[in-house]
Amino acid sequence: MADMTTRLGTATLPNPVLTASGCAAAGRELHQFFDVAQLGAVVTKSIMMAPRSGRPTPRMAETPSGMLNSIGLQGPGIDAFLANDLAWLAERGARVVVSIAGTHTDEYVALAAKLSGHPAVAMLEVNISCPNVESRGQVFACDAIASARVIGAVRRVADPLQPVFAKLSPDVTDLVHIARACADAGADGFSLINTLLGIAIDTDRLAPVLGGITGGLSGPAIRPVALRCVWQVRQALPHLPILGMGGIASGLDALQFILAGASAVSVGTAVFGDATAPVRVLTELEAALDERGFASLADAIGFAHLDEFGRAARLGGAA
Amino acid sequence: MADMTTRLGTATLPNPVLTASGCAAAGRELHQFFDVAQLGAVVTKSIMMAPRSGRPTPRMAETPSGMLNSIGLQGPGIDAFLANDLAWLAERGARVVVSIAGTHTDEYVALAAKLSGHPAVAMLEVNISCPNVESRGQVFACDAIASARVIGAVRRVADPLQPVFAKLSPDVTDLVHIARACADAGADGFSLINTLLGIAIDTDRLAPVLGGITGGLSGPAIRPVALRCVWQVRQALPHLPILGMGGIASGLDALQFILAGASAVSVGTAVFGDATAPVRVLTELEAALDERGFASLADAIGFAHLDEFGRAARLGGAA
Amino acid sequence: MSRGAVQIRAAEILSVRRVGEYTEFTVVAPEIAAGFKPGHFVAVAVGGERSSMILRRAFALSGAVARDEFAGTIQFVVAEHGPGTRWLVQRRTGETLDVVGPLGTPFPIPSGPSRAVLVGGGYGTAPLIPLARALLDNGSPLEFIVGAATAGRLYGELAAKRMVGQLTVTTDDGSAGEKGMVTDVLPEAIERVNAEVVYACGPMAMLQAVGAIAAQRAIRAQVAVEEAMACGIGVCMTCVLPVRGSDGRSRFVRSCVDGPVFDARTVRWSDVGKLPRDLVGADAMGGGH
Amino acid sequence: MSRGAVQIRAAEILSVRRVGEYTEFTVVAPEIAAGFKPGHFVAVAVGGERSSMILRRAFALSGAVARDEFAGTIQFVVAEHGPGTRWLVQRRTGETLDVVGPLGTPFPIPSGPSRAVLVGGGYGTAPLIPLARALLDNGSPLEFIVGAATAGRLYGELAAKRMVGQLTVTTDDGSAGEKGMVTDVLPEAIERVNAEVVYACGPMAMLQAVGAIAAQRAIRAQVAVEEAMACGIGVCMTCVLPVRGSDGRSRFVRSCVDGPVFDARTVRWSDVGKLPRDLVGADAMGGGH
Ligand SMILES: Cc1cc2nc3c(=O)[nH]c(=O)nc-3n(C[C@H](O)[C@H](O)[C@H](O)COP(=O)(O)OP(=O)(O)OC[C@H]3O[C@@H](n4cnc5c(N)ncnc54)[C@H](O)[C@@H]3O)c2cc1C
Ligand SMILES: Cc1cc2nc3c(=O)[nH]c(=O)nc-3n(C[C@H](O)[C@H](O)[C@H](O)COP(=O)(O)OP(=O)(O)OC[C@H]3O[C@@H](n4cnc5c(N)ncnc54)[C@H](O)[C@@H]3O)c2cc1C
Ligand SMILES: Cc1cc2nc3c(=O)[nH]c(=O)nc-3n(C[C@H](O)[C@H](O)[C@H](O)COP(=O)(O)O)c2cc1C
Ligand SMILES: Cc1cc2nc3c(=O)[nH]c(=O)nc-3n(C[C@H](O)[C@H](O)[C@H](O)COP(=O)(O)O)c2cc1C
Ligand code: FES
Ligand code: FES
Repeated sequence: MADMTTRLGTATLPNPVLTASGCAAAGRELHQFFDVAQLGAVVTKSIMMAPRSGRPTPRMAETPSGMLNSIGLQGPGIDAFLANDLAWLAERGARVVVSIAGTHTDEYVALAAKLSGHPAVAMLEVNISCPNVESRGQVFACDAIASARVIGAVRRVADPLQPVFAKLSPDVTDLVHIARACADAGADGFSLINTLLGIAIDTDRLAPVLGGITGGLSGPAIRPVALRCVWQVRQALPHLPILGMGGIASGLDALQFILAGASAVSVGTAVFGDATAPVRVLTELEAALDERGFASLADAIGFAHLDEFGRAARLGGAA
Repeated sequence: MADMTTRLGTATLPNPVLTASGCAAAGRELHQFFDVAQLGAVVTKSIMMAPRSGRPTPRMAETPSGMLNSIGLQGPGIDAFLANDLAWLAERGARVVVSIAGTHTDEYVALAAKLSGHPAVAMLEVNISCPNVESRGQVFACDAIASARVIGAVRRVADPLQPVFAKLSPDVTDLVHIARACADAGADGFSLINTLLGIAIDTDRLAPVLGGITGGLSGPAIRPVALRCVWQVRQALPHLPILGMGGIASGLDALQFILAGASAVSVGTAVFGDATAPVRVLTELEAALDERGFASLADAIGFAHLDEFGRAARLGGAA
Repeated sequence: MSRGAVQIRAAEILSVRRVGEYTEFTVVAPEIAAGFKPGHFVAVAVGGERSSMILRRAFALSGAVARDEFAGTIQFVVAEHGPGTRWLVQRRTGETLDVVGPLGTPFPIPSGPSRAVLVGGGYGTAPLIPLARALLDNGSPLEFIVGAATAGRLYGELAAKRMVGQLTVTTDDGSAGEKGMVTDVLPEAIERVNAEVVYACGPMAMLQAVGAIAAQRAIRAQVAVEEAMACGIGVCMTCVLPVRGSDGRSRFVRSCVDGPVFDARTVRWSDVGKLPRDLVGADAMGGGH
Repeated sequence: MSRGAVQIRAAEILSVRRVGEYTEFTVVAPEIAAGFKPGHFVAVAVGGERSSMILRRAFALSGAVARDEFAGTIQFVVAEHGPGTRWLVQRRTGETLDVVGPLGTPFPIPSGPSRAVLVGGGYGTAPLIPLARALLDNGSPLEFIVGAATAGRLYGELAAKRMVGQLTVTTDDGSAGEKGMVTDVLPEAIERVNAEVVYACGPMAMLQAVGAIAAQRAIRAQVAVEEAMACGIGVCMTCVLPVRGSDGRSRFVRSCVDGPVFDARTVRWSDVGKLPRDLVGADAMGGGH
């Protein structure tokens, strides 16, 4: 059986399948379906300093092989999160990737500081797909300078043992340019991708379906875009690990991301249709690697970029 | 029955349902399924000055509710197009939107000049999702200045009776910025949207599926993104008409685009699954408008942007 | 790992029956039947393998028979609404469904007898049938009101009639029972049975009206709401309602786990679909998704 | 409006039959049957309503009976390959399929007798069965070679045997007929019947080898290829092969309308999946999609 261990910067995870931020709350609800400590890690819903109500309903619209959401980062705020959610995850022995969000750089910094030293926190995922109040509401992730500023500031205050991953938006002209800016600012890796901005119109009400008008598109529909983003960033910055996501619902979907250059994957929207999707994806991925003669997950990461010689060298050990 | 007439700049079409460039060749093959003169117009495959071989195979990958294509603008060149395709369409009495593509501004200009004065040409659609050889292969549509340069140059030489529509790519940070630049350069309207850049990995061959590695994602999967683009451009530039497209497969899909602000729609990928899709969409759209009490298509254009007062005023004439 | 809901990937359809405009399913799902309480719902996958419909559809359980580990069954009722329910109503006996349940917080049932009125609108009567049975088992005197827009959209009148003597049927168009709405006859029913509590399930506007009538009489109303749900298990936050908490402050609360049954007094009906400024965390809003 | 292919949205499945590892469909499609010639294919929608699989799947017709306007049927054979064919092989008699056809350019059939060898690999034998019938009707002497990787993947040996005395069966693993490949026995078959032409359908590598053997003997090979197709009707340009034209210049040619049957000599087999520099318009490439 293939060695499934993976490394995301300084964090080593027993396997490469994680939940996706906002698609698993803080793991508690999924625990009735499987033991969340089985996963590579639980990625928690993006947390902010203060409690947030989120947007008015309707908050979702199903679309072909996908869905739009406009939750608006509803959450209890960092203190309640630490006391309830993180404590619960720590008790269960789960590894945790904490996703943090803010409306200005200082909020991200304060969150990173609060999380410093917490032993259950394997990594920080910095959700920069948030409107920057200091820049007329432009989303951080759409601007290289704003992205780099947040990532740099977080990296400086964050626990040195907690890798800092920048979660990027695909809604940009030049993803690699943003990724490079984050890398230069000290990002230890990338989470790719957040949702795509979309709209659905209700043809009965003759108005947008969502309370928030626009929403984030996720699910299998966006998988080709997500794979392209992983491919491009891997190509440009091969030394930095990628947590890939976007429409993963099976082990072969996950394998596509690994082959394109991801070191681990998050299973998001698929959980809504099948609560056990993360563990199922893990089992299927393991089998898929075995069938293809990979001795380890590490051997498969980025394999689709290799030319014939590189392939032969990598698979050298295999049958 | 609702009046289906629509106006795209100076062009008036009997109805708002068109084919999409690259998804109907030049109409001839579809003519065995329905009379192409029934459509608002036939939008032809993007044509360039010289014959083009297109990319090596495989050229497509099916993805969830979508597909990737990497055709690479295979085509016979403008002279053969005029002699064979356009002549055939003119004979059938079909209205034609000619999509033109180029690798530098001069090529677009030359194409517009060749098409000037041709009575069957109702409109030009300028496909600027092409690599600009004068700018290290950056796609025109990803750069406001390059986009505006092409559109301005085409508008200057094109037949004044032929509206010039800029076909934009969704793969940009700020679509409205690009649209505005095109509008300032003289665009008579917009075609929204071209495909999204994507990748699929073959998990048996452990390599990208497509010969061209990346491809363009189309089909129902991208509909929410397409609707968002139409919504944004309509909001920013309400005086300019939009030809909407991206995953339209039914009359209600088309209605979503109309309500979001499109004056007409192109049916692309849906043709591959159902050759009669364009005429079916037209029939269904007509019925949907009637059911909702719209006296005309024009009344429905952009309806989802209206507030309560605007709605009441627009629907005033209806039951 | 705590046990709550279970997923049955291939639950056999034991019967499919047309009931008026509805389709009633009986499905083999022993683990779900075992945990069933009135008010629970199930989430059913639709469209088959490789469907473009990626989310489950929610249906209130209209009954469950927890025979044994192999034969326990559940029942629910489907109104054809959009493509997901259209696919469902075309299923046939012997085929299988992928079902998750039991989900949600069920109706609170007093430990002793309690005089109650049950009010069902359309297929909303479905969860009230097993609720009535449970209340009757407690020795509770009941009134049952079953309403719908038109006769074909009534559900469960026969079952209700068989269990409870005091059944009132209403239809908006008068095609069956009394012409009018369930809320027209609710005050009298409350008086007749001298009700301590009203249980209701149906459209949101009906629940709000039922809540108001109960409030006027200073009795409780326990109502089962219906909000669009992406996950049904509490992880996505799509299904929220503005609900007043015991601390007096209102929050967006998940109807899939904290509901679908709510005390009607706590729901801020007029603010559904809005963002009331006094909601906890409303001050922090401004964007982001 | 010219008439060619037709779309039948609800073509009834008259029978579904397992044949070795394949599934053979007989479907009511009078308008398709009426236009059928050997080499034609159909494009079948898969996954049902709201499927995430938006493209049709192509299958060569293995026969057609053009009885009358109501009863004409077509036949094709499906090998389970991925999700689309998996869905198809689960269909049952009485259900309907959405089918477009007849599509493609069929095998050229000489007006008089012509000595021929037919070579089928796997389900590639399917279109050769009606072709053999047509050639026999012409009074053509035939040799038939049917091969596959293993016995279960042979198709049509019985039908072939019944029609043509001279049948050779090969399997790579020797589980049926001679151990080896169809191309091992092709030269002898050509000699036995003193063939003027070879007809073949099967995997690309087999077709290339058949073409080479025919070319060595200076006889023609008409081969039916299989390229991934998005539209099947000639509008999308996904299904192209590099083919040498009568003007000596090569172009990417659509296998769905200009094929799937090609004269093997004109196909540039070694350049399939490549972009040969001498292709018309290859000089203009550099990007764009
Ligand atoms: C707790 C609960 C119990 C329910 N009980 C029943 C029942 O017993 N019988 C019954 O017929 N229906 C019931 N519904 C409603 C049922 O879930 C919807 O009619 C169904 O989801 C519509 O799916 P569709 O594909 O046919 O329609 P579409 O409108 O195409 O659905 C599109 C999306 O919107 C969601 N959606 C649409 N309408 C509703 C709705 N009214 N409520 C929730 N989500 C919706 C769907 O789940 C889907 O994700 C219940 C809903 C909830 C939340
Ligand atoms: C002209 C022609 C005739 C054919 N005749 C037959 C036949 O008689 N019997 C039979 O079993 N199969 C036949 N095939 C192959 C058949 O079309 C594919 O096996 C089928 O499309 C695979 O679909 P899938 O969803 O099961 O597999 P997937 O691999 O999941 O399909 C994904 C996509 O790739 C395309 N694709 C995958 N493999 C092929 C292939 N080999 N050829 C073309 N497209 C492919 C599919 O159409 C689909 O769009 C024929 C193909 C062509 C082009
Ligand atoms: C309901 C919902 C809520 C989400 N919330 C967050 C969030 O709070 N923070 C974040 O970084 N991403 C959030 N996402 C994005 C996912 O983490 C993920 O990047 C995206 O959905 C693509 O993966 P998927 O297709 O597997 O869902 C959310 C997605 C969904 C569907
Ligand atoms: C096979 C294929 C070829 C295409 N070729 C072109 C083209 O030549 N020029 C162009 O502007 N758009 C081209 N497009 C994009 C479509 O015109 C359309 O913008 C896009 O596919 C979205 O619409 P749809 O989802 O309805 O297909 C092509 C799309 C496909 C699928
Ligand atoms: S539906 Fe996901 S939290 Fe309720
Ligand atoms: S499959 Fe579309 S042109 Fe051949």
